[in-house]
Amino acid sequence: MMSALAAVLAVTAVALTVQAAALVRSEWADPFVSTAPQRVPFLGGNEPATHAWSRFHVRYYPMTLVFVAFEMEMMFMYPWAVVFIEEGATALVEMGMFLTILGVGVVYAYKERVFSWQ
Amino acid sequence: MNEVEQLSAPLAIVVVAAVLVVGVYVSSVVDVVAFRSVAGQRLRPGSAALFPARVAHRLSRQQSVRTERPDMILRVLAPAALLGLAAAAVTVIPLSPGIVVADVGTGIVLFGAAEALAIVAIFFHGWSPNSPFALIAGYRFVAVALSYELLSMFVLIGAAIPAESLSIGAIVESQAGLWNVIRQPLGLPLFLIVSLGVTFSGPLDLLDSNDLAGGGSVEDSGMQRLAWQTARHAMRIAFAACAAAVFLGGWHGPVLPGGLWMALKTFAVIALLGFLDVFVARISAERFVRVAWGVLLPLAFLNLLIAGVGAL
Amino acid sequence: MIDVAFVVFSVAAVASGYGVFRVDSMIRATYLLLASFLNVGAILVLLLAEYLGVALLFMMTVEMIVMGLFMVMFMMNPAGLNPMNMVHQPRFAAAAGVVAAAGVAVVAVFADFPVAPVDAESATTRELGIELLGGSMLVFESIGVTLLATMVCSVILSSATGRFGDGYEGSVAPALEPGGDHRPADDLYDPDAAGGMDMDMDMGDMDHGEMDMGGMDMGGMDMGGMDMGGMDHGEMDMGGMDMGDMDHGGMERDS
Amino acid sequence: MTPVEVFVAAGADRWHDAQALRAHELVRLMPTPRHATVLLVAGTIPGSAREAFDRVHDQLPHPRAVVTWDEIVAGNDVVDAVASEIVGRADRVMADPSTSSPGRLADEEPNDWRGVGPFGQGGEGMMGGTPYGRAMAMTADDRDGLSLDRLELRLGPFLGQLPGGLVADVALQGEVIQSIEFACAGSAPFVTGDRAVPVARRLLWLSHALHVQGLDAFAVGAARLARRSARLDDDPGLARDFASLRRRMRWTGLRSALRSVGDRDGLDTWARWSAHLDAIAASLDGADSRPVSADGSMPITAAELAEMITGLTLTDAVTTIIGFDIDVPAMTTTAVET
Repeated sequence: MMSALAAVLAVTAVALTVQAAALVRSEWADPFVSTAPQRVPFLGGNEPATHAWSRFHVRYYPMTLVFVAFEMEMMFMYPWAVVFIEEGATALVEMGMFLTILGVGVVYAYKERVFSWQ
Repeated sequence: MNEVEQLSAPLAIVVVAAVLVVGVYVSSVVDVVAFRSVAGQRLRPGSAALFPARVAHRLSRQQSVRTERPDMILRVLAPAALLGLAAAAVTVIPLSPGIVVADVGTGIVLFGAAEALAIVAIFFHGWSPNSPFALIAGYRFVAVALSYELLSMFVLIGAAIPAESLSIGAIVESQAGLWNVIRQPLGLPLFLIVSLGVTFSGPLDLLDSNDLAGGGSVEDSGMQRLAWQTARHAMRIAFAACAAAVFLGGWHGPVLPGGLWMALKTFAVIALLGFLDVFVARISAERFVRVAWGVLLPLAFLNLLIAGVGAL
Repeated sequence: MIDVAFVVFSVAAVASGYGVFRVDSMIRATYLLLASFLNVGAILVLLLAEYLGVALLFMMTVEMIVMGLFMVMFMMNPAGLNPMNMVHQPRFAAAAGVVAAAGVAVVAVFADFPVAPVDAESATTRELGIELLGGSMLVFESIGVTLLATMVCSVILSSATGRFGDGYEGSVAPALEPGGDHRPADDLYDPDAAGGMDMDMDMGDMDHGEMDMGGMDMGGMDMGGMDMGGMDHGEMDMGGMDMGDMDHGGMERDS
Repeated sequence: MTPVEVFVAAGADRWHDAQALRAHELVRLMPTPRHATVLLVAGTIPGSAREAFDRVHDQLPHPRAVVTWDEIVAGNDVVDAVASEIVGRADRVMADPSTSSPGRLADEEPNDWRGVGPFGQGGEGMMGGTPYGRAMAMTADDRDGLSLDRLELRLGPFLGQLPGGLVADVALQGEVIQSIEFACAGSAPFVTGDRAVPVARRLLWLSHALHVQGLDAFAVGAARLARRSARLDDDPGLARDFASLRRRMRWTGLRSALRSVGDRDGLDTWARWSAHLDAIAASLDGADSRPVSADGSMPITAAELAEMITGLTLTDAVTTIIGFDIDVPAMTTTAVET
């Protein structure tokens, strides 16, 4: 198990490093320098008055809260899936109950129009 | 179950690099072929085959424009991390009988973690240039991503039920008799929707989309753009390979050797994703979120029920 | 080999945790915290808790994505374009940190832990599943109810409009003063606020800083639910929540 | 050969014509100048848009070249002539990057910030000053009770997703448009009630609109039909090929993407698209013997359109604007040499 995970880590690190190195090298070796007008974010020709980074109004934030609560439950499902056949109907009923309870939450959120924000 | 021998780290790197280099190239060619055939343009095999190389050559000589006060660390990290995560996702997928780069016992959890971290990388891509269109696209993508994330977990868990294991190798073994695409018919379509979301293409092309002048990529030129496209195609490879392994029986198949079956099935999924990308119009993020929670999530529940009842 | 990995991951976890308070950008701070968690997850894997470790990567990633959205939404100067100090009450915080770390270290070194070595080949995920469906069934199901309550509460608290229209209609909170409006002062429409003077602006933003704490608590609650798996991250959560104070810290430095 | 990536900076008078380039195999119109090698200038660039034009020019990455549509002397087919000029110019500049078109605007920061303020980044306090040359956005109230930052942007006139020459002052909170004002008199008509539009222009509108909805491959098909309809008056296959394009469009999910976006008087964007498509089909079938036909889409003024899209997300606003084939009123008449 350890050697497998070590291989995952090694592969990830190498891919990440190679790509990052290519980008950094191109930044350094770039014969052209970006001028001030060139650096202006593209808006069709005009300049923005302010930086784009701002207190961005995330319209869907209630959805993210429901998501976090729902996603928590997924962590129980992985071990559940592994023992499902072993435990048989017990597993089906228990998870059914669990998901029904959470399903109520999603239905409630849907009814409260958490998933639309326009 | 077959005894799988763990590849050493250097060999693992070589194998994954080979898979990704070939895969990214093939996936880019598929894009060209899909575009030209749908657009009704002439399709010369030689020209299509050289297309990605020519584009790469041109972009590598183009200036990488810097925006005003970008977050340079995240700007470099975004494509790098996306490629790294695609590579990580590829490692847990069995490529042929007895050959999996890293036979991790919790394969689908690791795959899911890579998918979740990919959301971070993609968000960085929208955030880092400090540009309004890119910022909006990045935030919009997160709304979509959080919605498809649940679907992907559900369908992969459904596939783990008959295998009694979280390892993708075991999931492939469990399909010796019947593939999951038949046992759990809702799984593959839902997973394809997730794949379109992760590669922000087709109906879920909400990141680098034309309605925001290129969205997250609006400020990318030269190497930046090349690196981002490479990482995007690598993600497509990872998801296509996962779909092939988890739903299409992986290396199971008659006559041909297992590795070839796996490659063919992966290619089929790549081609399908490529054509969907060209052929399907973008829908708005809000609409997808509503559909994902209101329709697709119940379908994922149903898929789990089918998988569970079928396994009993 | 494992010892070396342990040291590397621990140092990386602590270093990125420290970085959270040293960077100016909320996004960098959020994802440095995530980096810290990823390293903790790797340490869990080294402890042969493979599923818990990998699941921690997964969970913390999505939590931090959501936290990042809120951080940028409610913090002044979210990208740290003007440098600021993220630390509130630095001396007290440093002292508290040292004491807490020393306490944990003392426990780690002197406590008499039960010795129960895990076999690397044992199927911990399977055992977890059996436990979940057997002995801990009641706990498991009540977590479902808790999560439902979390969902309903978060919808009630965060959704401004719903089926029944504006959230302020219908249920009217008591006024802060007799005869006053039930809404908090900064929710009343104030035409001067938009283009007002800097002073007004800062006051408004401070209020939001406090609101933000509310949002953070939410996150904390959720993490609490998750922590069933590994209580030891409680402190990290606190670290995340402390950032709610950084507006004030920044202002101190400005003045 | 890979297609040359082109960004079009078009005045309102040539913007539709320039869309015809989508039909050409060796040219690809890109949504942003950062992706382009060649900047194509088409039509009249008014004096008020000169600075914007210069900035878009500078935003192209090196090596870059400029091609001016109106300078090209063409025989029968101006689109082919423009395309071959683009390919030639791109080849030359790629072969010798030192001939890349130099910057047109002075290399000056928008605000002096270096060394200003306690940390030398130009800012003061938490939110004040101009850190790195720009101010920070400030808060404003919003309909849901939060007061978060408001981004005020002037979009256009050379934006890939909007008609050429259209300038809009937009205030955004999140991705939602809080207010929008088009930079022309509010009563200026974007679509007049009884206008007559040649079928080629309608097809060019369709090509651009498909591009915005993420259907670039279909946009190529529409642009090719537009070129054919402009070339020959009686091309018998044209009506059939358009019907086939329309049939294939039915499978793209466009209907569900456009339905109930931009509702007005019971008509949504999909209804407006359908009216356009019906009008094209009628002209091509010859059922409508006039060379041009009435619009099917309703008349609308700038102020009405602005009111319609206030409160929509930016995406839906763009979709709504594109749903009308609008005539952008000229901002000023002074032409500027490019």
